[in-house]
Amino acid sequence: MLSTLFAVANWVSPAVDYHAIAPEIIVAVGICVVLLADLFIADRSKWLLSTVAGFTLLGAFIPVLTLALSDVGPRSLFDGRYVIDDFSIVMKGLFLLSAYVIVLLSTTHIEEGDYYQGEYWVLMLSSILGMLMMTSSRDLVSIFVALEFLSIPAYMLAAWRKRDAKSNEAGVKYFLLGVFASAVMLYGMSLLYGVANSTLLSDLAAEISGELTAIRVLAVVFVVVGFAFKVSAVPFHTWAPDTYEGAPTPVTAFLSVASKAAGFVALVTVLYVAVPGASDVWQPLIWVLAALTMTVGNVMALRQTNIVRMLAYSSIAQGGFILMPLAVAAEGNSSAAVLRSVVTYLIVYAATNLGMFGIILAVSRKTRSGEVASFGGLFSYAPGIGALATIFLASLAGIPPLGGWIGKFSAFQAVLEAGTTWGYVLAVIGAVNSVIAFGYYGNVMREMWMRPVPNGDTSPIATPAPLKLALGITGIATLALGILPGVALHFGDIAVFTSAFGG
Amino acid sequence: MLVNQFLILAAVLFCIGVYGVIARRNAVMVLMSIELILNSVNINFLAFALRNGSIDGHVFALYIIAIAAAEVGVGLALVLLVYRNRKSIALDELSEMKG
Amino acid sequence: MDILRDHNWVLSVGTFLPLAGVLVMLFIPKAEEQLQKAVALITALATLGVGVYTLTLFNYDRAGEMQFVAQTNWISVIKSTYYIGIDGISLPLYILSMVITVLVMIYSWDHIPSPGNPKAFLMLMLVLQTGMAGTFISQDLILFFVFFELVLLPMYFMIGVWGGENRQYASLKFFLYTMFGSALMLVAFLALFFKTGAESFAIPYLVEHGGAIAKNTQVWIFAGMFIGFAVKVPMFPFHTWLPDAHTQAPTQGSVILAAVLLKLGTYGFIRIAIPMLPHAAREWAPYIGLLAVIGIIYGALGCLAQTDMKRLIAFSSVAHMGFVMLGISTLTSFGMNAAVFGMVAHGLITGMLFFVAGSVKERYHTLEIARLGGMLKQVPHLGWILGFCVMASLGLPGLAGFWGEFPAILSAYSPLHGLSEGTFRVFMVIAAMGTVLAAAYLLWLFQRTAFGEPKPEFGGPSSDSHGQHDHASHDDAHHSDIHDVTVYEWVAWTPLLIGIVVFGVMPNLLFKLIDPAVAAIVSHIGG
Amino acid sequence: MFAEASTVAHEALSSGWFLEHAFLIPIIPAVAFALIIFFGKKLPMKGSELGVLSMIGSLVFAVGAALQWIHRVNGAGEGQFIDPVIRSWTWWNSGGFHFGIGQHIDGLSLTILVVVAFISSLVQIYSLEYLRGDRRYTHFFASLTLFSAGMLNMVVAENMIQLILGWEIMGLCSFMLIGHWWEEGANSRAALKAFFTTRTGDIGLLVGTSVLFFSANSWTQEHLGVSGFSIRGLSAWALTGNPGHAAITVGAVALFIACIGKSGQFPLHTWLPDAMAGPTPVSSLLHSSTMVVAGVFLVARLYPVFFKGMNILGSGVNLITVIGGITIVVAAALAFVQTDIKKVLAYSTVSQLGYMMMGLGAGAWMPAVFHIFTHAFFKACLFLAAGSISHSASHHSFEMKKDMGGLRKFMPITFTTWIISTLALCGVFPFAGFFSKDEIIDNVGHNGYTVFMVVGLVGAFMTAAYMTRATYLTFFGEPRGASAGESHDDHGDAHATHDTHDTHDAQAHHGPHESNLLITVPLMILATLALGAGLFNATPFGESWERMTKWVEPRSVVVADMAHASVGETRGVRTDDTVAPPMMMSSTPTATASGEETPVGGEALTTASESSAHAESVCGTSAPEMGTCYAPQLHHAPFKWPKAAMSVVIVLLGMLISWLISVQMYTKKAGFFVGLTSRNKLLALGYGFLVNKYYLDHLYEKVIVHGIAHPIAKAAYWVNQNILDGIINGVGLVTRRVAGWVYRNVDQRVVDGAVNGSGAVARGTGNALRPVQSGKVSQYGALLFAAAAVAGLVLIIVNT
Repeated sequence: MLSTLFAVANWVSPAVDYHAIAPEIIVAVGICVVLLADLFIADRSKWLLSTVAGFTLLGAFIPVLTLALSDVGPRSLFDGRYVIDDFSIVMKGLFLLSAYVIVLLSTTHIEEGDYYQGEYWVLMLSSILGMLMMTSSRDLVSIFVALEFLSIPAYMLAAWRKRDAKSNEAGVKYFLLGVFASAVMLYGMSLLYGVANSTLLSDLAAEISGELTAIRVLAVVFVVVGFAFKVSAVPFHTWAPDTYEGAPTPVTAFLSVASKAAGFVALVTVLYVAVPGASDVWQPLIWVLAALTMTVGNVMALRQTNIVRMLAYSSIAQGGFILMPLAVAAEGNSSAAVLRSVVTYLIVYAATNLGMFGIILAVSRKTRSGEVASFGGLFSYAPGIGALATIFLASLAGIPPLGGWIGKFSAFQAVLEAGTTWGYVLAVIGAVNSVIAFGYYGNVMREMWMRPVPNGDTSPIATPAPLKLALGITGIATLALGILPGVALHFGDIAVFTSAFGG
Repeated sequence: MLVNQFLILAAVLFCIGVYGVIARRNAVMVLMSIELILNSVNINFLAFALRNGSIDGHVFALYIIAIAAAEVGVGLALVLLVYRNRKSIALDELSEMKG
Repeated sequence: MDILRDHNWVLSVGTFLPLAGVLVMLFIPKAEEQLQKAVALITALATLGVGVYTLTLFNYDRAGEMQFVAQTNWISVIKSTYYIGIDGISLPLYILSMVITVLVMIYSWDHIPSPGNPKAFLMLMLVLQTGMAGTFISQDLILFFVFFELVLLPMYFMIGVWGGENRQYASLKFFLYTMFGSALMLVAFLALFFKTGAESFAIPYLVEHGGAIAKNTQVWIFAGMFIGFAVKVPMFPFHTWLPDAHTQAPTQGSVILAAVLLKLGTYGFIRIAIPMLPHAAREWAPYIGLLAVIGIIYGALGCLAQTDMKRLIAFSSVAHMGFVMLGISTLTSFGMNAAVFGMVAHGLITGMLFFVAGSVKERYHTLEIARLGGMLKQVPHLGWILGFCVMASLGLPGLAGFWGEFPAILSAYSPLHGLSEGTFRVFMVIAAMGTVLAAAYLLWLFQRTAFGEPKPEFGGPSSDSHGQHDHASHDDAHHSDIHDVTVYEWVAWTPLLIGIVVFGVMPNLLFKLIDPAVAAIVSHIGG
Repeated sequence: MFAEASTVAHEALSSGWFLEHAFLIPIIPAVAFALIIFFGKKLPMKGSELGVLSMIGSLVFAVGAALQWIHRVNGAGEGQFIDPVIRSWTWWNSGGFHFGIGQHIDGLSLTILVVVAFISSLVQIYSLEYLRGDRRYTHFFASLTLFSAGMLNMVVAENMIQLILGWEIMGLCSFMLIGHWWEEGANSRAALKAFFTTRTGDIGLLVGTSVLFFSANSWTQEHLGVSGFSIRGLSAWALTGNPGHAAITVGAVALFIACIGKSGQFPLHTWLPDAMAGPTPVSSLLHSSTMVVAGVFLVARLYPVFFKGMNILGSGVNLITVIGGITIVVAAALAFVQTDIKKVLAYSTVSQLGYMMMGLGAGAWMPAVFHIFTHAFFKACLFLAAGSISHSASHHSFEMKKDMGGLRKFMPITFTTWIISTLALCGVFPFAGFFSKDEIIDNVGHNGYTVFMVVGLVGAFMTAAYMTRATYLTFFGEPRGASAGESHDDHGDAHATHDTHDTHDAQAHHGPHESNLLITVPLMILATLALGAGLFNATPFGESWERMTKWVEPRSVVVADMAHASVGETRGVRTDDTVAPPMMMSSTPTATASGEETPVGGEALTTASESSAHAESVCGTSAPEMGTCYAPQLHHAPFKWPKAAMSVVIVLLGMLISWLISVQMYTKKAGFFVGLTSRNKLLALGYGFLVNKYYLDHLYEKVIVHGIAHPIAKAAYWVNQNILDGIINGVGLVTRRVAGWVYRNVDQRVVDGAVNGSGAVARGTGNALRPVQSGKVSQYGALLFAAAAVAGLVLIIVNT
């Protein structure tokens, strides 16, 4: 006890590299600005807030660039508990950009919906901040804090349309299950701490290896489960469809892209840095999760009539593809390839999925319906949007030369690089799933191209400027990533951080 | 030292909590069950911290307490929201979306 | 290699020129239909021009080697490069794809299927052209895969939007089938990549090093590729997408499908699967041969059971590709020559047959064999063209079909040393029987559609005493538009007809091109 | 000056230009075909003139070549091997195999070339009138010309591929020509049947060619520098290359199957009568003298292969003789009960082809070939005569019983030609048929195939009988039906629909009459040949008359091989030069010697070089140690008058009996006895030995007619129509049925079902998983924790 006091007594404040945490700071400032501004500006000029939010994110992107360009190696703060390496930089960039797109998607939606605006942007920004922190956290505590930081605002966003029963339901389900999952995860973390006597991931790595006692196994499993929930891996996916369907569409986009990505970031960090030694535990676990996730997600998606719900399942299935290579992360020297494929897939997936949500927003503005059938004859009266939608869907289905295929490709490549039998089996399962997937993507295409317009209403679709911009960005990104896959793969490549796999 | 007893206590609490989450139909009760789990976690941390003589466990526990408070806040708000709209907080009725 | 590298821009230009046309068309309003058609046609013609220029530049004495080789970085991270080249096998198919596209464009001038919208239709066709051409020239597995897949979507929409009654089912089936195959194919590619030391995706490199892989592994990798290509060919039992796709697709779609797309599969076998995995090829050859002959007989039986002209032609593709696969399965350069020749011949002939079927449909509004008849009397030119194609298709000597069929049968007599001769000789006899069945169903088709008197419903004599010379009077909107071959059709068809005759009379035009290239490939199998 | 002329002629003959350019013979009509197709309709005579001219052109070339060949043969020493004029150009190369195209000209090919070109020319001229005003006049001539091109190409073919080319083109043209009046479903069906049946035989052609090619190629490449397709190569290989027994047997049988199909041998003969649906000129060209001969030609062409493969002369019986023999009798029997004159001729053709086959099978090569030669003339003549009748008298009907009779008064020329050809066909001395058919029978017997000799004689008897019957029905008695001027829309004859109908109604009404010159002139020419062609190889008159034998039959001697290196050049293969006559190792007349005492091969080999007697016997019995054989050793039966006389008597007997029967059966009305004499000179002459009329009458009436001839023939016909034909049609039907079944059940249900099924499965799984997504938070939570717990437990158990 005394020792503790001593430790507390001669505490010296750490030296903080402000350049390193500049993005977080900027976003934090942005939050305060929006919060205050919301109090003072009049309702008719609330649109400023979205602009502010947008610029905050872009502003935060600047230090990310400078960090990327600075040739200082990995910056480690708070004796290694908070690290800014290439991995975190790339992910930060991804989060900020996708967040910006989401802001563009949200703008009109929020302005037209008669709900508070300021809070929306505040919540969103703080969730983003949580994600930024997540990318750099290398300590159980900070991971936990970041996780909650990005989750709690998300709970509220999900329930955003507070007079809409569906929205409530979405929020409550997400909240209860989320908290439950994180509680389970915490229990696992506590066991980890008990075993390793430290919350620093790198310390854990030292302890969690060699012979695995029941405690250790349980700890690892519970922690993995916690993140598996975040990435909505089957069977921890149950919340996703309901929440996605109930939540406002932009929020769904946010959840399905950003917060899922955050979950993967955390998962990867823990697996690579903290418990690489326990690969015997988590590799089989993730193998099963991946297989289940792909298959269940696809077959469930096949029979959806609500397009948002269908996309929810589709994003579950996509999550399965991202998980797939992790199942062999520790085999041979495949770890680098695996991480690369995860990052690549996240990048491509973000671009494509956001684009698809943009399409849904645009179409639903006209049809006021979330049914797949409402896309009938889209191509005939809105060829532009129809073509874009086709591109996004095809990319999701992983058809060259669109972004999606390079994601799938690198995933297959990584899982096969291990060269294990299980790897091959998983690859074949993935291959079959990629076919099933087209079943429902193709179904939407069919609606757009080959079916008549539902109620003969062929009035053109009015797409507001921000939405146009968002669609443009995502569309170009999807195409570019597909035709020049080098780009995405390149980011994936530099994102490989020095993990504990003997490297 | 009595670490094991603490751990066992924590495990018991954890199980009770889990049972509550699964068995209870009342949103508030579920929230409280989750609190139970979180507290079991706290106990774990503290017990380990004492055994290992490091402060990380204490710190972690403090964080958990704080965040748990926030969670409960949000949670109750949501429950209130639901109650407003449908005059009931029975979770079973919250199954409009399924399949 | 320098000789083989200069002018290497022609291939890239020839491949991507259509996309340029697509860009242009993007900015032409939908209403300007004639302009759209003109631009599309000009693009196609320009592309063909480049193709012809390639022909002139091609060094025929070194047809066995890759020419116009170009290699630049593409996806350095996964060691895949933009690596293209063309040799005696690719060249004919590469040109064929261009020719077919042009002809189809011409045909489309006054045959835009409902629901119209030539802009989208022609743009898809141009994209398709890029995909097809690219597949034949790519020398890098990933590049190959990309082009291979690139053709899927346009064809999917072509069938699904401009197709027949049951188009949606057909298009989806086509897509899922092919996708299933290519997914497994991709896995196989990657496995191959790693088994060869994860050095490069370049086809020559893999051909170089693929042989070193352990036999069992090869067999498994080959299985993946086999499914991928066999679906495309299509081989029994992966063929069921073909009849539906063909029957439902618009004429242009069927023509392209039959003339070029099916060749992607067989081409894949010859260029990729077999040379890269020689041991596996030897293991698989008997089974491929078996499936091939089953396909021959089975396709023929399928034809005999058809009541729909177009569907019959579609099934005949199964039989013909069976001959091609039989030739390939012998693993001898003789057999593969036959196979490649068969690909081209089948492209010309079946493509032509689908053209005719399309025009019949357009005139009679039906393809029910039972309802047709007396075409020779009513539309003599069309009828005789049909007869000509039928004769060519049943492998009449002196026409292109024969040189794909007979040598394939011949080659089956003595397969690659090490393969069971007995088995293959049985195949040979079965295949020979297949030719008779082919004669049966094709002549049966011809006799019932072209011979006899036109049916009353189409203004046959029995509908009124004086025959057809005055059916303006009692017009039931049926045979008012039953006219003989139009100018556009003549323009679009003549090249094919000429090709069928020329290659039939002078097969060496192709063989001397194919032979060295095939020899180069077979040398890897040790044949 | 006469001397000069002769020298000029001599120059021309010795130059050999025609021989080296024989490949032009098929090319001329081929080109003509293209021209007719593209410009025919615009020409004054609708393109027919092109056809006729091209055929005459080919004829000129063929005759020129023949003369030069004869000159060359006469110039050559006795028994010297005369190299065929072989030229070959590369057609295509594949997989290291060389495929040539070119010409292989020797006595055989020249014989057939002349015949084909000659008959084709006449038939085309004939058609000018016969099809005047036909709707598809131009098409008709186009197809006819292409057909001739195909046949000629097959005859000059240097290798099997080229031969198949011609073979198939003929098949196609027969399809087009038989189905010429395709408005009638019956005709197009007949066309389909013809093409399809022959095509079925072609399986054998493809398989056989492949087998022989791969067995022979290496040997031929090594020794002769030609591919295994080359006819010359195959012949040499068969006799010299010690071919594997299995290979050559399979190859020969397979090829023979093709011949069965093409030459309408039993049991694939049923298509031939149906093929009479085509216009008569077509029947006369394709189905009497040229196309159906293709099968026989193939056997004669590749004789060494069959000789070895079928073990000809080696045993008392072999496949070819058997098939040939059966065909003779069966077909003849069938001819008895036909009422359609063309069908009678069709069956008689089949039966005659049977003779040729039997002859070849029994080692009577020369007589068989000679029979091809003579048969072509008189059979073509008969068909054309029949055509002339239907054209000018019976108003497009071929029904002898219904629409003919007593025509000899109206159409004397037709009648005379018909009679001459009939006598020739029956083989009455001194008509052409006698010299060939009798030779066949004679040699068959001489080569030890006694049974088949009897068969031949029976055949001769039957032939005589049915031809007499046909003659009687057609030309004697009173005009009936159409030829009596009755109007008849009842009979569904093919012509009824085509346009010539109108042009001939007039004539139909002012009764039967002689056809005009375009028809009768060819008839007369052919009749003359039917009378005189036999003299080309009139064995009875001694050696000096056996010209054909000298010119046509290849000398079976061992030809020395050059050094392998120089083989290519000396054989003229791969170069455009003709062949230099190779040096001789032995010069022996292939004179008659009994086949029994052929010395053992080994002996022969050792002494091949100096001893001619041995060398002669080498070819065919066993392979010579060095040098090459191109033709097997054959023997000729010495001609003996008694034998000949016997066969003639048999023939006459047949005629006589048949005559009486006919009279009995078909003209009972008038008193038989009186009627006979008054009605017919011939019989009046033969009255002498008809005294005991009632006895004969009784015999024929009761015993032969009702007792034997008719029942048998009827039965045979019934079997033919219902069993054989039934099978052939049945096969087609069954195939269709099977196809339908396979398609409906296997393809649509199983294969396709599996595919669609998998989709259903996927959806089903979705539904099955549905309860999981119950929407109830607590259940979600339960699932979540359960999964975690299970995972934990399992992994703990596994890892600790």
